[in-house]
Amino acid sequence: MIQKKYENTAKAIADIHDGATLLVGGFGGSGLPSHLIAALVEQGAKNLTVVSNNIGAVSDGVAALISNNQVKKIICSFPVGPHADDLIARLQNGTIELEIAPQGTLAERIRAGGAGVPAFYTPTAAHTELGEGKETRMFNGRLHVLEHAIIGDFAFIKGHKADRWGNLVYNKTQRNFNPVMATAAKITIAEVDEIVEVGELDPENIATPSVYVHRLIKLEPQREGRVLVNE
Amino acid sequence: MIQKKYENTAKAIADIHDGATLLVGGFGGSGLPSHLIAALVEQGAKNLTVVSNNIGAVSDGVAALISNNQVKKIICSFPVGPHADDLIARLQNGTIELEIAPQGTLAERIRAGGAGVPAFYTPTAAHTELGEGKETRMFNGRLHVLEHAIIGDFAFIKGHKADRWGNLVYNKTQRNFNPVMATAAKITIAEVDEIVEVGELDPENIATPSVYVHRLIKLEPQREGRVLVNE
Amino acid sequence: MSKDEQKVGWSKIELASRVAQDLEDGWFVNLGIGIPTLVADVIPEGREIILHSENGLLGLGPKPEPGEEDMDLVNAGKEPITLKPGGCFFSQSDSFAMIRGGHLDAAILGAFQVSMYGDLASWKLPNKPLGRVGGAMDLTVGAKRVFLCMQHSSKGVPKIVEECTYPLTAPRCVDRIYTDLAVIDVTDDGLVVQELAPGVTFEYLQANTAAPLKILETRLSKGDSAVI
Amino acid sequence: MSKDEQKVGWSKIELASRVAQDLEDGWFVNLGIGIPTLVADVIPEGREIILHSENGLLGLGPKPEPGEEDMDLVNAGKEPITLKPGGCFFSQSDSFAMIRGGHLDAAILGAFQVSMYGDLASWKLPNKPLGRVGGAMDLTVGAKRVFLCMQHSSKGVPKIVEECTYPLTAPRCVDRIYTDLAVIDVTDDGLVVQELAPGVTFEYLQANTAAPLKILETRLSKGDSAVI
Repeated sequence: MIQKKYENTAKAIADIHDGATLLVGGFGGSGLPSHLIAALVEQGAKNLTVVSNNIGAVSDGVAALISNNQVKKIICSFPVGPHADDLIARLQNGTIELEIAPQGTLAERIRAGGAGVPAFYTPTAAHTELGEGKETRMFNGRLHVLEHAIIGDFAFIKGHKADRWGNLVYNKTQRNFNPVMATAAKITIAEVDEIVEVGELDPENIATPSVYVHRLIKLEPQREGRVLVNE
Repeated sequence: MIQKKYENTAKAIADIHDGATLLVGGFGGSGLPSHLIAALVEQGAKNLTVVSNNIGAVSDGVAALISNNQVKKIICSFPVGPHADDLIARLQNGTIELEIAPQGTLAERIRAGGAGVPAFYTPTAAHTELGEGKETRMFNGRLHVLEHAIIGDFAFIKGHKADRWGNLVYNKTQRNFNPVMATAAKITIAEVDEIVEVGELDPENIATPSVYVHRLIKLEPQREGRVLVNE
Repeated sequence: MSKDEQKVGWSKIELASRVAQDLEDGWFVNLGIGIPTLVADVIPEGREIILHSENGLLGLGPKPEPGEEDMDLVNAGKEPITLKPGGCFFSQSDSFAMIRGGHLDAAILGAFQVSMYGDLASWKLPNKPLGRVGGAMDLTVGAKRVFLCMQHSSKGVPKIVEECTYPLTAPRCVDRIYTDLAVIDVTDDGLVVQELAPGVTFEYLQANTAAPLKILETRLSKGDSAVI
Repeated sequence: MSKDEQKVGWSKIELASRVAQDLEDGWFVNLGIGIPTLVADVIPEGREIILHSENGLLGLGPKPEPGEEDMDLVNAGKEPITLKPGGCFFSQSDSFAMIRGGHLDAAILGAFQVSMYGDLASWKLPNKPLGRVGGAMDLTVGAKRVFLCMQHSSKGVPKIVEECTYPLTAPRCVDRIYTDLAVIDVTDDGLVVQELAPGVTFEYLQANTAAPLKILETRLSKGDSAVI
């Protein structure tokens, strides 16, 4: 019987190895798999390549991994915000590498990774600093750059509800990068608010089909509540 | 006020010109915009390039346009079935051109057209007759072919329910090629069973956002019933 | 199928059952048109196999009861099917992203010819005016495992050959061949027989196969049906 | 903005209203972070403009009432918003397919610099360690029309220039520039002033613009505010 639920976040992320490529969903705090990130800070894997749109918007995002010196390289579109100081410091002392990608190119590269497309052409970033060094080609009289797929060893995503098979639904703009990142990792780990019976989710309304989710963690709001109180 | 509903199919398709590229949704009879096709048979535009997965599975599909000598070129993955005789005859006398594309490549080329990607690489069809003459390139030690986007002047799609803005939901496997074709045409025309008030469709469950639908036709089941009886 | 061939080996449903045995719990599997479709009906009890249909669904269930058919709930062969609890719908582009992105554990397909190297020909016959590729090229390139499920011969002509003479679907893509006569793995060492159907000898199998077959010594010594 | 500049021209909300006037019924429009966001609040009565937010929604509505904020319903600036009836949610990849595929009628963006040829610089300042590109390069390349909505000068330095000196977002992409001082079209004949804000003379505008401006004779003769 299919069973993707893990007992706790620590077990769900135990095998993330040094040097792994990790996709992290979320847009600011919305749809951010912050419990998985916290567990990875605890677990301590190093030299990670992290792909995530925003770095520094919130303290419990990828910024926490950077501050804990676990990140070798960041691929993102928006590396600024109140919690970007540690990123800036590490860029200045050369201990971290930053690759800025246009947000749509980032999303499309991840989609390509999930869809078996190794590379595609886009006009985005042509004639700009972010297109420098990239192979170019004219289509329809317009300059395009060749962009390559991104595939993760692991993806951390946040969903609203899951079922035992791993189907996911999201809450409003919580989707953001989560559905596309779910498709592009060898192991996708989802933290969700609720796990329902198979068949309870509307089959017309499943944004991430079960095939893309390998491990599930159900958040325990009560425990989280206590932690917050203890702070 | 946004109003995409047309009085009848004839008016919705009146401006389809000779030589137009037309995307037609459906997989066999499911999700087939057969009323729009029937109207186009009546309207008579010629030298069409038609992109549709199946040709010949049903009589009221693209086969009707072929039999009426309106089609110059077909791009499809599955040009066989009980109603493919006229296609075969026209291929033999050289009055129609057929381009067979792997189904996934066809879907991805249409998606690329809708997503602003002019071309992408895929391993599908490499080393085969369908990859012959195509530009190739190695990625990760595997041969890939370069495939180009497909964009339609018009798309005919079938949905279940629409709202005034043009949002669409589908019924089960009726989706098939409809959502992707909706994204890839300059003018997308949808025939639907029902048009509901704006706000009635679940915002988590809209498979084709309003931006992709330009014209709506509401089917009139009663009238259709009478026509069937008269047959 | 020749009359001679009907005397030995598995029936179509036995063949489908044999394939189904090898599908592991939790696998996502695509079934091609033809005999592979039968696999849906013979999944072993208690095993959860999630079937994919390339027209846009996961969780394909058995055929509906007569009168319960829904023309908007069909499989890749356009036949009415049902959806299992836990199933879901998506577009063709999402469906093929799933296939081409390497997310399906296995594709079970039919074949016109398969070579000893695992080359597959399944979309066009030399004597037909039209080919029908459908999703075959995408599935062979994208699925983690490609299993063939087919009659061993077509009108007495072996389908397993040294080199395919029909147009290729994909080269070097087949992992395992299930026929009415045997289960054969495509390996770096050539075609290796893993199992013989009841009443089939290795010699009979080889006589009906246009490429060299091997059989593991260890299997022969274990009283495998090959020694019958 | 210098104190001098504050004396004349449109306030931020007047500027946003001026932009909103030009958005046509039924348009799909993306609003960038900053002043463009204000446009959402000043859409003329009775006009249906469907606002797109690149984090994955169409049908962005006004800010929620205090206490009604939902952290899972935010705009591209991560601020709480509401969804209008008819709105819907989708993933980032679908959202950017919409942008990059040319489906939005207009993108209204901020700018650091814009050249007389419509080159835009909006993602990186030379003196900052980090750029922040977000969706700017996608929107400028993908939207049918690119409108800038910005202060005419930054700390007294003109933002409209002959050639951008900051890193480009995209070349030749801007169609129209709305500032607190004027509405200016980027045309093949250069920058053409379409409208001057109250109290702004053409001479004053030119003095605050580091690229040559033109104004149509016909407009001047029609008693346009330019002659004030």
